[in-house]
Amino acid sequence: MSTQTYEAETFRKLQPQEYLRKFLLKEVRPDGRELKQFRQTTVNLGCISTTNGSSLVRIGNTTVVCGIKAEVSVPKQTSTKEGYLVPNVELSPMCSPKFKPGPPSEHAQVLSENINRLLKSASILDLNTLCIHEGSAVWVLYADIVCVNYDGNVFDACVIGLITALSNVKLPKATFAEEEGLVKATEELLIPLNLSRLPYPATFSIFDGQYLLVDPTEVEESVAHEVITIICDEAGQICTVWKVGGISCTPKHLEKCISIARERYIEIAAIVENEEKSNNLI
Amino acid sequence: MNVQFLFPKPPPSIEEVKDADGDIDMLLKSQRQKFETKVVTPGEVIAKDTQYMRGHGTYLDENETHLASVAGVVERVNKLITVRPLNTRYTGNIGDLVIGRITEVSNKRWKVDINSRQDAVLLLSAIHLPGVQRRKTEADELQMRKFYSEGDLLVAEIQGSFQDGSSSLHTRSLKYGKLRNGSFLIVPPTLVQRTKSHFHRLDCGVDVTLGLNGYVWVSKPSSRVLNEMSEDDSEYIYSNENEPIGKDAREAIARVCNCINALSKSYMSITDTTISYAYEASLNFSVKEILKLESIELIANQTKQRLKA
Amino acid sequence: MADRRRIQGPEVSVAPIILKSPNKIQLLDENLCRRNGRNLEDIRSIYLKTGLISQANGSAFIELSKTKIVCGVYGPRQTKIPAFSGKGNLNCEIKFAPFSCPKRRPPYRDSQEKELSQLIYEALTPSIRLDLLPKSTIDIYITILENDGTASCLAAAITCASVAVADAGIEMLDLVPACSASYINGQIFMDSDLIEEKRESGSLVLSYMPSLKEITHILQSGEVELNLTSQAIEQCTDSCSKIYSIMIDSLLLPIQNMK
Amino acid sequence: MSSSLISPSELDYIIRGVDDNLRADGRGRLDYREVILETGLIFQANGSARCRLSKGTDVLVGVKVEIGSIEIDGTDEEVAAVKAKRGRVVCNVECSPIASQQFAGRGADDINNELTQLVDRVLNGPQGGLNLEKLCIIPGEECWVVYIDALVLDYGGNILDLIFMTIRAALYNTRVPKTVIEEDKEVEISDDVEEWERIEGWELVPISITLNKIGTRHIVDATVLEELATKAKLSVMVNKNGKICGIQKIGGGSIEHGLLNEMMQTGRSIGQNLILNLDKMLQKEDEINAERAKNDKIGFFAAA
Amino acid sequence: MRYVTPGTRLCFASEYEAGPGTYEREEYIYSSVVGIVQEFIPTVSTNTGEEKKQSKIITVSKEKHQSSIPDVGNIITGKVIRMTTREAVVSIMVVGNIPCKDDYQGIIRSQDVRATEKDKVKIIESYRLGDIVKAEVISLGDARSYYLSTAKNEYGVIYAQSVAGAMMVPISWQNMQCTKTKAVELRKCAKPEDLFSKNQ
Repeated sequence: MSTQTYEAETFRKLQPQEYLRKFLLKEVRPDGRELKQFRQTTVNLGCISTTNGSSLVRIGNTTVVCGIKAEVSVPKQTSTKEGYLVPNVELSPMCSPKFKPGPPSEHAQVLSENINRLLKSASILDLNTLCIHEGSAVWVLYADIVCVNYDGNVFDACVIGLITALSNVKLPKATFAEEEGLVKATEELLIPLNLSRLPYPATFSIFDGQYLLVDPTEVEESVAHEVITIICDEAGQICTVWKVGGISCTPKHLEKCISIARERYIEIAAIVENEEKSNNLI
Repeated sequence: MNVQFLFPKPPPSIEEVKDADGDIDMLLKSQRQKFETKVVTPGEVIAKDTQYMRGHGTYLDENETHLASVAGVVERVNKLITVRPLNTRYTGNIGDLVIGRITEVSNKRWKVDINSRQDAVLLLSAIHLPGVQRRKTEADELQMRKFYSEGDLLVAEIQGSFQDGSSSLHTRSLKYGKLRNGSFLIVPPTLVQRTKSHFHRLDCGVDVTLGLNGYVWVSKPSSRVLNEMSEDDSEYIYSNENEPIGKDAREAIARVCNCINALSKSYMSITDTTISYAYEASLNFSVKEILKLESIELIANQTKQRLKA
Repeated sequence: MADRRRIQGPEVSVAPIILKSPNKIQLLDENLCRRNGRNLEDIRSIYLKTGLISQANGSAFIELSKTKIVCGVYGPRQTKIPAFSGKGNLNCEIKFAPFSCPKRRPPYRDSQEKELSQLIYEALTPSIRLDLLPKSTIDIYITILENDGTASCLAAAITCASVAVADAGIEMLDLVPACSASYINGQIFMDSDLIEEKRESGSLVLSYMPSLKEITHILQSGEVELNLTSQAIEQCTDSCSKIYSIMIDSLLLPIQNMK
Repeated sequence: MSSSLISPSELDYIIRGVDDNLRADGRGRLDYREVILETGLIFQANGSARCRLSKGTDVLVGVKVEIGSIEIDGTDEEVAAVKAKRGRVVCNVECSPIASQQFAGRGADDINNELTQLVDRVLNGPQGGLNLEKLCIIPGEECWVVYIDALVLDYGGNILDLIFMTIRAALYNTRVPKTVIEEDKEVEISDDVEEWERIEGWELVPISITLNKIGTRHIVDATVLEELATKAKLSVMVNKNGKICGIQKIGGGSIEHGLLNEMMQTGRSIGQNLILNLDKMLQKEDEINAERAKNDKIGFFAAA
Repeated sequence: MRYVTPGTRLCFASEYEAGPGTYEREEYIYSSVVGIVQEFIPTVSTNTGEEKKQSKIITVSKEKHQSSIPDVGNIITGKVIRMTTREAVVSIMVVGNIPCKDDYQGIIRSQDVRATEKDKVKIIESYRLGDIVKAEVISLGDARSYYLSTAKNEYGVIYAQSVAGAMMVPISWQNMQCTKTKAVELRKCAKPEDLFSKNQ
């Protein structure tokens, strides 16, 4: 560790904006990536045996674990066949110095809410398929997403984690014993969920109103205020577009984002498929 | 390592308070008047005479009658009537000798717990600085923990009081300063009387410092005679090192401590005389036996008798 | 009262009753071999890796077959405690991920987590040179991703946290490996898993500084004869020494590979 | 009050005193203070006791026995089958803010949780002594729930030992009503106080002996100042038969391997002795209580 | 090269003196960090010219640096985050050359701004919010803040923005000029040194 790296570190700490600007002038990012390059992404399915479905997603250093547990409850009176799908994101103080212990921070609330909205608006899972016995018993899927390392673009990691964990879910065969009012289930987990579509996201930051940074790291996120997220599905259709913070972005940027997001979809789908294949082999 | 279990003893009922000589005194209210110490409860009439002046712990009703506002002992100095509370936090008076514990080091001052309603303040300018008479410097300001640090015990004099009622202390004498070589006790502040000196050397070779705030320090006498001008000595007064204490000395300190506790439990005033009497009375017991309730009672009774004699 | 900060599910939900195949679980076979092929005194194989959390000053990940624990260490950083202290302050918090146990855990901190945090704090404090860190706080955050035996989880969390503290470059007296044992029918099962733990009559968790031969924590429950306790303590200290070498490797291998 | 501060010279005095086997109050390393004991002082409870150390800690324990439902854990049938036949013990320890300034506000939260968990763990397992199966009324449905609430009223060191002592005394004092199960599974509780019984197994309720490591040695029954000088505490829970019912290190600091064994031995022998004395006292207390019941009692805290 | 972890016994205490990264317990010296063992003989020149035999010092140089914490005598760099008439509050971001993971709080009291004419110092004429300041730690201070001093030539503001939002350059030890509007503002400047030159 030479003195020079220290000085660069010092500079980065004191003048983060200037620091990033100097890199971008040379069309390169502080971690050596090109502007439109995603970090290496890996998905690990079924890694937690206490769940009905689980997934570990890493995008560069960013790591999230999503575990889905199925429990039984009574359906709402208004929709007697509908089950529940409850996603929650936990940003513990372990994953970044930014977070403090206690109830979910605003940031975590925003992530949970956005994911919940995505699930509903894109109707990924028909909640009627979670019915065990109409009017008496339905499945509740608790999808808890725990962030282990927060190095930017956690939203992408959370969505990929949730979607892949959902596709990994296996439910037991359950019957409702009417006289006892209990649900009894088999020991083996067999029944997968029937997901209507598998959307995957891509997130971008805009720095200084001109640089489009794909898959921003934590350092980049902290200085670039405009964030655009595009979620598309296997047909290349756009499920959601979010733009948060900053002032505005040009249509040109948006177009570019959409085309990159489509490419990204193919990339993730391939990674997931590979993982599923190797999982099935075991 | 036997553990002793006891049953609680019921309190002596008023009708049965035994005098030292074994007679039963009927302490009816009318008879109580005869006693010099008069114990009152809040709201009790102290005096109906309007010639008296109203002091602490009393108030006047619309009939100009003096009533007690606290539970305690009535005291009268000429025309001033006060009630000294039986159990209270200490209220600082200028010139009082107190023992305190540092609770906080802040800008140019220490906060000191003196069993009072508020922590007292010890200003950096009010301590004896190491070296020959000198002014405090900025260097002193930055290293205040070299003198006193959180938790340290010290003996000091009350110099004055602030608007909010808290006291300011000073240790500008070699008598005052950090406490070492001994053991710390807390007794009700009302049991410690104001006397000419609060530093006592008992016959058994133990030093007792009685803070008027009810904090008491029992220690082995220092072997070092301090000299105001000596550079070494002024460093020494802020040292945290104990001198070696032999087993005998330790036992004597423990015995004195236990005697003071016995006195405070029996609600007897704590002076060098009572401590000496109690000490002598305690010699029939081993040190740890003085912790027992029955021995405490015996020691207290013997001390009472000697005081009367 | 509904917590608006989380997405709420239904008010009540329960795990379904699982119809089990009736065969009884045999803890030991005729060769005194356990279900997973271990002997009584064997511990599970350990995977331990440092530096998983790039955001933290130090971090570690431990895996004991199914048990998975991550730990991040932050600090020394400025303490939030208002009083001055010439010594550093250590803060431990352990959290079970909601999906980590057979039964779903609530997302907020429960009293078991508070107690475990306290135990880990007590186990690690003796090993950290807090006197060198005035006015500072070290925060240790631990997340249990999967729990396969609570006593062994506690032990693994201590081990993991100790490595993470060393990984943060914080000065320590020694690493603190920890190990657990279960008392089942008068026998000592080292490092028991969840199924064994449910059948135990008592358990022991011990953390130990092997170089200094000092015990930093001990927690035993169950009614046990004194000599069986002594025997279990011996076995645990032995296992701790084994874990110790794994801890050293996990810290040194990345450096040696780098050079 | 600066109750958690101690000066370096006081520390040194205490450590050297422990070394010399002569503590600040004249006690040896393994001397206990006198304990003042009282039972049956809360009439609303099924059992109660209060213990005080001669100048310091004061603990009041109330035991209440109520009918509750048996909780079923669906994940492991074998374990659930055992649990279905058992009653429950629920413990709670609370350090009252009147005991010490450090318990004011939220200051007692941590210590309350720690003590509650510790006491609960010891009394709820098989080592707790109480025969939980006898507390079962209808298997799988209803059982007696024993609520043990300990309140620390004054703090002069060594809380844990005193809590366990008081709990044992309170459980001795506890009587559980008789129940009759009627045909329609309704539970009838007998009103005849004479028929009420002690909880089976109270004799085996463990007590704790806390050993404080000061310097290189250890002491029992530490005072507040001695606790501040303590590097590590080891609590050893012991029952009448001399079996170890729990060991826990409390506080920062470590214990040498050799010392640990020594401390466990000491804890066990002192503990057995303590139980013996405590039981003698409890039996005497029964006689006194019977006597007392004839007179009206006034002044709950009057006795000195 | 010998790599060690905390708790590794290095040598007898009689052979060496325990240096940084090590500690002494009973008759041994142990490592207290993860790192490489090094030893050296300190070169001490005694002014009396006596040949003093120095014992060898054993150290373990940290392989991974602990997040730095300020100590008395350290040079720190930080940002002014709050000001009163008596002091400027600085968020300490870098200690020596090592950035802190989390910022510490320090204060520069008015008497510590400069070495001369201390009574005439006005905080507002020395620092402004957002200035990057280089200073020395002079005391661990109170419960909240470290005490800092800029009473030396090389300490003071090293980077500041003008009212117009542009960068400013120092023109004397107490003046800085805006690069855009050429307006002059008051600052206690650090004697310029090429701090960031390597990156520019």
